[in-house]
Amino acid sequence: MPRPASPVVATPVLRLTGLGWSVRGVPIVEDVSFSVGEGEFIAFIGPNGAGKTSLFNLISGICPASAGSLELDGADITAESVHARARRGLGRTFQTSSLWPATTVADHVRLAAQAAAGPRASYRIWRRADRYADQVAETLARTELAHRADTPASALSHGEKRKLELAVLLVSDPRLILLDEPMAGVSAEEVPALTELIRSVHRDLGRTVLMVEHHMDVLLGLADRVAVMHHGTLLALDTPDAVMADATVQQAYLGEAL
Amino acid sequence: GTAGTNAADGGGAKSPVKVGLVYSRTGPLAAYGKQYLEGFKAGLSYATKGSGAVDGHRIEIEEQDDAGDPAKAVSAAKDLIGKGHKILAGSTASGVALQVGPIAAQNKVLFISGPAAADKVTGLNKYTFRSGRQSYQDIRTAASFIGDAKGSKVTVLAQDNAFGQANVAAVKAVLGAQGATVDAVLAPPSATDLTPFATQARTAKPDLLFVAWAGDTSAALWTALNQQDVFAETKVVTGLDLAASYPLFGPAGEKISFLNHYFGGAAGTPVEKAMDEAVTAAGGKSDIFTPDGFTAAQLIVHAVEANHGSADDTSALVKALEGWSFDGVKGRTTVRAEDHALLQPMFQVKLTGNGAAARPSVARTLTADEVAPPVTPMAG
Amino acid sequence: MPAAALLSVRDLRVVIDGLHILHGVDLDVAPTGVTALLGRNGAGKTTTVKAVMGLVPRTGSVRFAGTELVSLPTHLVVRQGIGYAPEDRGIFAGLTVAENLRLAERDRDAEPAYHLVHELFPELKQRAGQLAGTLSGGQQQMVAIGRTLLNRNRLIIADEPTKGLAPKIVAEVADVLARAAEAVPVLLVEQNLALVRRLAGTCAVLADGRTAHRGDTAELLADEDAARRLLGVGGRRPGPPAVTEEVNP
Amino acid sequence: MDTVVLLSCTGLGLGALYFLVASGLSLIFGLMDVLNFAHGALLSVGAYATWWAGTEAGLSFWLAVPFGTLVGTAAAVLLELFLIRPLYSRPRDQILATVGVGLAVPALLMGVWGADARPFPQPALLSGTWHVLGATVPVNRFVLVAAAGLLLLALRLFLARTRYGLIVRAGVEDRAMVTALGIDVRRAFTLVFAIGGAAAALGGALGGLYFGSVNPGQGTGLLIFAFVVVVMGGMGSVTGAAVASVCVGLVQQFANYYTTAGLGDLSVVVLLAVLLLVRPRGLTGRLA
Amino acid sequence: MHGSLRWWPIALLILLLVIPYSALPVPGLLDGPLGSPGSLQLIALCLLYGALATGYDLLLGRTGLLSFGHALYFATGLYATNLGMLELGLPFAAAAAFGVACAVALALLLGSVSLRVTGIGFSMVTLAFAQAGSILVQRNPGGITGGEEGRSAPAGRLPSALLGIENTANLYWIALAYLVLTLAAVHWAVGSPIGRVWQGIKENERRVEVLGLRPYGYKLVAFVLAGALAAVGGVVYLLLTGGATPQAATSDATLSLLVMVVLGGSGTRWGPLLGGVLYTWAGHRLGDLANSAAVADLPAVLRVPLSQPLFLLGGLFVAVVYLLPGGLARLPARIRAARSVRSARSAGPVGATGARPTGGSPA
Ligand SMILES: Nc1ncnc2c1ncn2[C@@H]1O[C@H](COP(=O)(O)OP(=O)(O)OP(=O)(O)O)[C@@H](O)[C@H]1O
Ligand SMILES: Nc1ncnc2c1ncn2[C@@H]1O[C@H](COP(=O)(O)OP(=O)(O)OP(=O)(O)O)[C@@H](O)[C@H]1O
Ligand SMILES: [Mg+2]
Ligand SMILES: [Mg+2]
Repeated sequence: MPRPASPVVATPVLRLTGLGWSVRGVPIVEDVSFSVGEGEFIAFIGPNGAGKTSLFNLISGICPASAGSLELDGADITAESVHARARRGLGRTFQTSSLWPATTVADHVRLAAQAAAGPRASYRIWRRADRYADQVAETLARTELAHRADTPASALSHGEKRKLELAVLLVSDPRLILLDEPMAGVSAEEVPALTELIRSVHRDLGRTVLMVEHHMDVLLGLADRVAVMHHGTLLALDTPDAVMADATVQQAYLGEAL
Repeated sequence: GTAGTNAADGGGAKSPVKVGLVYSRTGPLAAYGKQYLEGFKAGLSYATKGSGAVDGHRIEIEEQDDAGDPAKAVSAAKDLIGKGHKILAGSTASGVALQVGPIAAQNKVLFISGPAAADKVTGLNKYTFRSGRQSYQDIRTAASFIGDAKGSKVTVLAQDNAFGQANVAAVKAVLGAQGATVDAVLAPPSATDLTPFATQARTAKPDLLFVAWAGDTSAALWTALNQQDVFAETKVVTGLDLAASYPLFGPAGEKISFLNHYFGGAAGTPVEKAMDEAVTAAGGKSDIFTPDGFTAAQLIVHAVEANHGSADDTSALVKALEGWSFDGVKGRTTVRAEDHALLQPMFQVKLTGNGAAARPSVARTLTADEVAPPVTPMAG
Repeated sequence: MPAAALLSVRDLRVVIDGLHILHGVDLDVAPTGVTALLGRNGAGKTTTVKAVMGLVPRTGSVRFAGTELVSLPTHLVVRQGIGYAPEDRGIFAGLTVAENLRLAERDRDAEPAYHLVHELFPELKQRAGQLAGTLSGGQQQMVAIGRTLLNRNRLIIADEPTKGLAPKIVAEVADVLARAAEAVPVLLVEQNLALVRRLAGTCAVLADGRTAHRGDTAELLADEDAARRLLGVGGRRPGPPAVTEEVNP
Repeated sequence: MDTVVLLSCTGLGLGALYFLVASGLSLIFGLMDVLNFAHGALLSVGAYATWWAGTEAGLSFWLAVPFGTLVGTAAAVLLELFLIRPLYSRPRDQILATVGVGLAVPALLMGVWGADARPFPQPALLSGTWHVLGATVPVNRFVLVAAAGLLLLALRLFLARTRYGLIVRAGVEDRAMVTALGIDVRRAFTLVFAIGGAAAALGGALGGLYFGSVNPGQGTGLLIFAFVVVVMGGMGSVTGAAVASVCVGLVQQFANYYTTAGLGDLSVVVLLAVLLLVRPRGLTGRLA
Repeated sequence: MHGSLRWWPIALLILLLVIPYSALPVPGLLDGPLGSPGSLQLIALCLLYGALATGYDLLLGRTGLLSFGHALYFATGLYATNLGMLELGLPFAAAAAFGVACAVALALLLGSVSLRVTGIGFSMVTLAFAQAGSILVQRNPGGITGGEEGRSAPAGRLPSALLGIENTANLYWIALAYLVLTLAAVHWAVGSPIGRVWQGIKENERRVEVLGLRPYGYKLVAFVLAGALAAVGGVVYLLLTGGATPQAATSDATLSLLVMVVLGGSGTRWGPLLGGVLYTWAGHRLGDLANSAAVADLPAVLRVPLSQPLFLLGGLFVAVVYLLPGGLARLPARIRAARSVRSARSAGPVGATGARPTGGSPA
């Protein structure tokens, strides 16, 4: 499938303007600006400590921006809290999987579905909680977790945890998805399936995706554009081919192949 | 006389009189509870002349521990009443007495409160009596230290809690009425550093400083009063508690004028002698609240005797006790009919010696009338 | 070859909470160079290493340079001269980088080899005062490896030292390990087969809590069938559960 | 004027007492993450041991205090060995076990020596007063302040100059990993607990001096203020606890005296609530 | 086996319903026969505390909030109801409604303040507020609380069916009704959408936020609901003990609730109830054991500690924490697990030497 060499950003889903974050005067993310178009897939690469996770924390609101601004669908969300941003349709996963250890797989998805129905739905103390059965079943089937529905998260294998993170994300049907190293620690044999799942979310559902990943072969097959981060700044944002050919990237990130 | 011999004959056959004791066997007031129980046993044996029975009806005692907690006391009282006890006694703590009293009234059983000193127990209801003294009698004993109160200045040093507030009110009522100016230095009950309050008491320069203090900080208080040199210019009066507390006054002990409910050997009456012998024989030692137990037993035996060994009719028991006057441990003792106050002598006491060597001696005995509390209308 | 092994593990078994995790692992670590421990996710590599260190209850025999380790508590195992970089890095998040390193100083008589660590990872010198919990994943890995290089160890055990590292750092870590292995033998647990191919002379492969294969690394990786069968490269199969994941964001 | 001086001096003395009580708690909480509800029991053990040595056994006060501290330390070591250590993998249960000990030990003391306060030995040297700017201040307040200062210094030196502070802090995060660095972490934990216990017992012994008496509930009664001080100081910062102790002591002393109803402890409670709402990490801002 | 297990709550309820009509003696467990007033009073107290612990576990075990100030709401319900009758002259029912309303308002106010901090900070702020309440009650402001002596409930304003020993059964019914109410409320809430959010908050609060839910509001609901249940408990307590005493407001009271919950098993359906019942029963009966002739005859080394009920209680608690992690409610599961291990062990090969790990669970 041919990809546009330089996608036209018609309706930016996300726009960052001069975004920065520093801790006790030390800049961690500095002056990052870019726009993400509807349905786009951007992969982030960069050396360890470049600020990729920190950038995701800024976008999802876990860290407060100390400079610049952030727009989601044209609305300024710079000062909004984590949950307010999530309600606008921003979903994310974490670099180390972040789940409720004693909660079952199905209940994870159910709570996510409930949360997606708005905060009011969760206050309905007079209702029963066993709703959203269709959504849960569908999502579990899509992520191939149906056979683990009643297993608590702590008993899942690493790959399954990664899938469950995606399931929790998918059921709330976010507009914008942030994935932080979804392949880390996943064994070689599980990588293709997980890649396929992410691809289908992006391509079949048309979701906008930002992803941090060190597995080059994975991201080259997925991304429309690749962003390179270095020392907290955005070094380059271009098509995969162009980025891979860039000498600075070669030197700062990839190094010579093993 | 004859009743006693009859009892010996048919003792086993007649239905026993069940008396329930709800008192602090454990908890913070356990020492008082122990004295009370020893006194009660001595009193029972004294009043029944060693038979443990009235008119052939054995007096059976069932003890329950309240650990100083009113909720536990209420449960225990209900348990005892449910098991058919018509007479309850005990209540080491005022909080317990004030909670158990209404239960007794609701169930129409006789309740004889023990060492609990709260004035509110007097006149609480028709079924509640007391076998000890009340705060008001303490205050009147304190008042006796200044001969003519008119124009004199009295300061009350107390903790800002129910006990302290009640003492301030009582001093105002007693000495204020006699023309004294009364003011108060109130310290928070939780305050541990009492030096500033001691200086406050000194700068007030009263003729009489009445200290109403209970609890764990008393040693700190007396040290502070001594260090701030309060005794040089002021007569200091306070209550003398159980023997174990004498050393806590430290060097101040000899400079204080004590009012006292009772200490072992204070009264010098034949009844006291009987009590002391019985308590000593049982391995105990007479102390401040031993007479309260002794008197409770006397009251119970008298009420049951008046009803020929039956405790079934509570009103008759009450009637028998109201207005009864008898020779108690401390001397002539009267149950006032109107509000069930127990009129009894009180003591002015001096301590001689320091620390563990401190010994009390009676300076003056006040008659029951001299220290009688005012009549409170019966509440219910 | 096995006769001269530095570390030799025989019939190692581990049961946790009633779950049998290792059913008899045999393993020899050569007295020089890198020995690789391979296997699919959940095969029991990490558990084997932890059992050697005494971090999980174990039975069987673990002989290290003539000493039986199986009844020793962990700190005495380490004092035999074993440096350990665990899978999840074992960083003390609330301590600074410098404190993390200082904690690892062990030898009373020898100077800790800070020069070596700082030469390999200059970042750690710059970030000495930073709380280790705020380091990026790769920086944490540097601390973990740095700690094993600080003391004069007779064996280094590294459990997936390149997990989560940028390709460039992976290459650098490979260099570090290669250099370290010149002086100290290394037992390396690794998913990255390219790295294994480059470093490891001999290897052992675990499957389902047992040793499935032992031998020369190059031979194994050259034999495509065996590689697929033992390492699952290319094949597809759901992995067994892994319980040891942390859950904080 | 002299009232203010008196209140300041005695407030400092009270603060010193709070610090003596809280320092061990803070150390144990800060390093080991154990909220030690048995700390009050350790105080009482120290106080009773000192009292026993000073009266029943007839030792001089200057020998009784070290004896009491020693007994308290031994009690702390036993507590650590038999209760805290087996529960390291269950931090919440550790707290609960100490709650149980905190209930049982005062009850035991009450069973043996009765519920009533016992007069505490007061050496003549310390029972006098000093005149400071017109105020008559008891000497033992200065003794408390000096002891608290020395203790603060000693604890800071221990934490800064030895590896133990580091080991225990790391051990709280991940015990297994500390052992995997070749360190016998259990010994370090026991040592820290013993030091905390020693501080508590010393606090108990000097508290007896302060109150002039000992009773079984004394330690537990002080515990709540010790908690307040530890939290205000920033959860386990010993220096923070010292600052907070002084603040609490002074505020309480002045508020007790100048407000009509004696609002000392209420003002402390309000102070704590406000501080936590404004600075959730306490004065020194260590981990919350 | 599981079929029969599902029915035991109903069987238990039926048992509880017939107790007042039974004269069965249960020597050792109770002092008198089952239906006697003393036993009914004790069982009612046990049920009351079982319910209180269940309500408290809504915070501790279900939402992960360690509050040290729960007794404040219990005491507010207790005192406000009593004062409603004594000072405002309200009839009992109105006073009870007033008391619960006061507690709910207070929980709403203090909860919204203290939930602004998390972790041990939250525990300490709640402790501080409860301590302030306790001090206030003891201080006897304006003479209305009665200070350390407390105040007894005005018999005149209470329905006559609740007075007197012969009506102890009615108090028992009220306590039982309160228990059923609490269990129903807690179980219903936990099974509702908000209960699912609570569980999420307990296990990983940040993760809940990332889903778009603000934990604060949900925690506040839990706090107020638990406070309201505690307040109703306070009203029941007033009826059972006939008065309001300051012991109810102390931090020790909260600590006892904590002990009960842990004893039974926090976060489990029946654990807190079990813990509350056992703790209360032991608190009353251990005194009898401590004072029994068997103890009195022991040598002093044993007699002195054993005659202190609080020592026994503290020791018992330590033993439970030590030997029964997860509380009594998890005991059956643990036994089952132990059994399966033993059978697995005897089937599988047995290793020659064993070594215990030095650390706790590997990180
Ligand atoms: N709270 C903090 N305080 C101080 N420094 C921080 C903090 N959080 C992150 N950093 C620093 O910011 C830099 C960026 O970290 P970040 O986690 O964003 O890196 P990353 O690009 O995701 O790296 P990796 O690929 O290794 O995960 C690192 O150097 C890290 O040490
Ligand atoms: N503490 C534990 N409790 C229960 N099961 C465990 C525990 N630790 C490990 N396991 C299980 O033992 C098996 C082996 O785990 P181990 O971590 O040793 O695998 P690994 O080979 O290191 O895998 P990976 O490549 O994912 O790191 C897995 O199925 C895991 O779920
Ligand atoms: Mg990252
Ligand atoms: Mg592993």
